[in-house]
Amino acid sequence: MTIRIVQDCFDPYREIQAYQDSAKAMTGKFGATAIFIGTMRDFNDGDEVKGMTLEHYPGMTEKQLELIVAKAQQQWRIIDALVVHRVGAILPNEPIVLVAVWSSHRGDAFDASRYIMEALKSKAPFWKKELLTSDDERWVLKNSDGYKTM
Amino acid sequence: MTIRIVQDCFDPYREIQAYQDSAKAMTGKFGATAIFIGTMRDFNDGDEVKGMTLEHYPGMTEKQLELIVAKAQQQWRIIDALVVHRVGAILPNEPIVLVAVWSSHRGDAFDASRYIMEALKSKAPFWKKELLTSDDERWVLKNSDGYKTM
Amino acid sequence: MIMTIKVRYFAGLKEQVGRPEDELVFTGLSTVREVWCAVNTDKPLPGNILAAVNMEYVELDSIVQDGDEVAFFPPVTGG
Amino acid sequence: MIMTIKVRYFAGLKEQVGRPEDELVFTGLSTVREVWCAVNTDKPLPGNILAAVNMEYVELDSIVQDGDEVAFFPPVTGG
Repeated sequence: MTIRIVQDCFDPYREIQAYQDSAKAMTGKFGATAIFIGTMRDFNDGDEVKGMTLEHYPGMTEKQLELIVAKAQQQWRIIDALVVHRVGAILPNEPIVLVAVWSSHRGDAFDASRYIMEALKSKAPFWKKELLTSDDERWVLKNSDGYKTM
Repeated sequence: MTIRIVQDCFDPYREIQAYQDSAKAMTGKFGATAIFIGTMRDFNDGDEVKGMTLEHYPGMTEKQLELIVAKAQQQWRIIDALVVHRVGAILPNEPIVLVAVWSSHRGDAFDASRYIMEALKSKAPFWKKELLTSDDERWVLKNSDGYKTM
Repeated sequence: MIMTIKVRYFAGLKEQVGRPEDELVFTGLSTVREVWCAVNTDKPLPGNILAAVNMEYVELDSIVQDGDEVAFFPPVTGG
Repeated sequence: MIMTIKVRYFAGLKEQVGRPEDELVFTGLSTVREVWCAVNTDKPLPGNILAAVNMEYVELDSIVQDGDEVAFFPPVTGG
């Protein structure tokens, strides 16, 4: 299980591939990989957004993410998990978060990746401040519920 | 929406990145990408497996996958979707299937990717024949239920 | 009326039947199940078999038309 | 008994408070809510605020200990 908070733009697909290649013990053992990638959009709440700053609480963020992944490991059969989250200045179309879960069973991979993502959204101390194209800045006030779909 | 049946080993992460790069219209518009990758394991039902042959019904496979993706589009807000599936001779640790869904909303991306994957498992005409390390061959008789977890 | 039906088999069923396809010519209305019986007189239709007509899933008692491609195969195991 | 508590603020709340942290020295038992009141005498505790002690979420009426790091922040918006 690896949790990384990164300042610079990252390539989620290279991260996953590199992690998988380095974890030799799981070669041939995992049948299912469920991945979620959150990417910065150029709009939000009806406004055009040209940038974002992501603040976090160093130490607590890692601690909460470790708790979340540990809880997922208790509930589902997970071989490995990788969580990468950006902080600092972010531009539209750049990845913000990556959650990848490897399992022998696809149901567990799906459930665990979604659980980690929803728990991260509600528990991990990150805060987004948006910079609009109008040059106004505003804090995002709350995250949406990821279980509610149309 | 793109559906591809491929004979040769593919790199799922390159496929996703290339697809995303080519779909310029979605740059900045998608906030959520949910991905599932099914990979060949080196064991199944208590036996060591050294290879697999994937047979399909050309024409019907594509038709069924198109129907599945169309149904997902009716149920959830999807910006784009990519499905890639191997056929022919496959070795352990090689990817078998890739499902990627791009959406503005993570709930829709999660739901739709899982729906497509489960429907593919129960409806798309593919059949696996395993080659065991004992050199015995056997057809896989049925797929597991992906909604049942421990 | 003379109808020509193409019958195809896949995977384990193809091995059991011993051939990938059949061509069947007959007259009058016929169901998918009757198509099986006409070309596999020695084998009852296996219980867990799936059937498609023109690449769409059908029930075994649905009616076939002239020129249809009827396929029989075991439960699918892709993904 | 003299207790030293570090108080931290994040995001929009840090801007409202006008500083990133406070240091508080006091005697006797105290709750997280009382910590807020002691260092923000002019501001009531906002209704939707979250609190953590030593980087773990706590209720506002939980008791703080000497050396604790108490943090206040708005609902989180990562991911």
